Amino acid sequence: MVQVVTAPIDPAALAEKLKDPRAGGYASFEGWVRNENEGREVLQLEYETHEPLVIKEGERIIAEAKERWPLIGAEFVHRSGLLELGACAVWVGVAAKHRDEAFLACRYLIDDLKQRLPIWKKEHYVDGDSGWVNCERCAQHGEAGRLQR
Amino acid sequence: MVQVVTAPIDPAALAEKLKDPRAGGYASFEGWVRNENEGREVLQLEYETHEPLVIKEGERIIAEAKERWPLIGAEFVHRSGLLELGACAVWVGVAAKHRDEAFLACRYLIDDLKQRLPIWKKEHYVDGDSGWVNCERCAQHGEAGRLQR
Amino acid sequence: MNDAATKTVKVRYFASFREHAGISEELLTTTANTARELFDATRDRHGSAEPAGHCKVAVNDDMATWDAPIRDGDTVLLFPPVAGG
Amino acid sequence: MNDAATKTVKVRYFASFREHAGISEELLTTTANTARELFDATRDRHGSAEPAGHCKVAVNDDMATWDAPIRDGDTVLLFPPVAGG
Repeated sequence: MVQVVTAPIDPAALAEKLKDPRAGGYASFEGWVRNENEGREVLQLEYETHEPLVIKEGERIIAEAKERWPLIGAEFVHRSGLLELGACAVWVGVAAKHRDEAFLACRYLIDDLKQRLPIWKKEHYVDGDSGWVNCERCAQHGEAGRLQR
Repeated sequence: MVQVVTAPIDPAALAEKLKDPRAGGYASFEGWVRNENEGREVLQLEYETHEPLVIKEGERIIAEAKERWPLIGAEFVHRSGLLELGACAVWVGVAAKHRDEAFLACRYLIDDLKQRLPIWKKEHYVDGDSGWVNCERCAQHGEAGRLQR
Repeated sequence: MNDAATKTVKVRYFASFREHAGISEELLTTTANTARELFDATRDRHGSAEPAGHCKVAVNDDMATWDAPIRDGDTVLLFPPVAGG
Repeated sequence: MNDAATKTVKVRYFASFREHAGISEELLTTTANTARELFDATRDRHGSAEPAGHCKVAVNDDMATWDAPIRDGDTVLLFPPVAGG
């Protein structure tokens, strides 16, 4: 299941929902708001999402992972709105019989959700400036820095 | 830090201790007690540990991971004694600036702690029988099944 | 030609595109046949020099490819480079 | 030969080894020069057909290799195949 939430994420409660007597391994990932990005001091983050497509495309990513590996449960939750330093911006959890598929699917989910879902991140810097964060893959391609600074 | 505990593991409290303003990614793994192993119905698990060497060799594994990847924090906790189905037997948590090293180190820690630490697992089956679980790597080598059945 | 017929579509702008356009959506009369043609036609609006390949598009709330056909009455969502997580 | 001198060592058995031996530790007088020789000498005790390569050994609470030398007064810990996690 995919959720977009404005309230803090509770990973323990989410993990509890994935509990299953057949599950021997649970891999999870949390993205936390860092105090720095590309050399600039970050004060807080703002996430904008287009929720209907985050859900629809997110469920597709989960379905793909379930086709690829034998999973017992796989879910993720993404925050929307203004987040303070240290806050959990995204949680991904995967329960499986064995750890191998739990790790692989967890990694697949976070990688694909970052690249495919309509979610944008605006950094507010300590110096008062702000800017939209470019996508990871675009940054890797080396062209086109920030859209706006 | 490495811990051997007899009380239930609290992953949320442990993750909280790894919180750091520089950390952008947190990968964790939990091993849960499954209701089945190699076709036999499991009722509960019993872990025996030689704690002094679990700690000493465990800290060495963590130091190795920290040499290999730039980590902000890495810890694990293993239960000892009798565990019910669904209980968390082991928790591994890694905080890093980016997710890549968090995932890789988390996987390294769980793989190595399973292969290197003096921890043994006895399964108690629904049929009243019990047996020590052979190591993963030995099982992969195909020889030498259970020591005792 | 049927293809070049004018059509009316609703275009929605997100994140930096919305901030640059100063509006979150508008009705456009266009002869664009594909999502890519519409993206190019709105380049002044969304103010981006990003190649389409770094951006994404959805048509009627389904993720689409840049060569997806645009039909009269469609709602087209223009997404700048995404950065979830 | 000095190497073949008898020595007294404390041997500790864990998990299945302990259950089979019926004791968790004992003092042994042995001529074993290496951990492997001691492991083989206690094979009846720990009751395992496991090759040493599947098992582990520690000497004086440090993980050791099977060719580690055994000295008078050492404490040798014999570990059956481990299965943490």
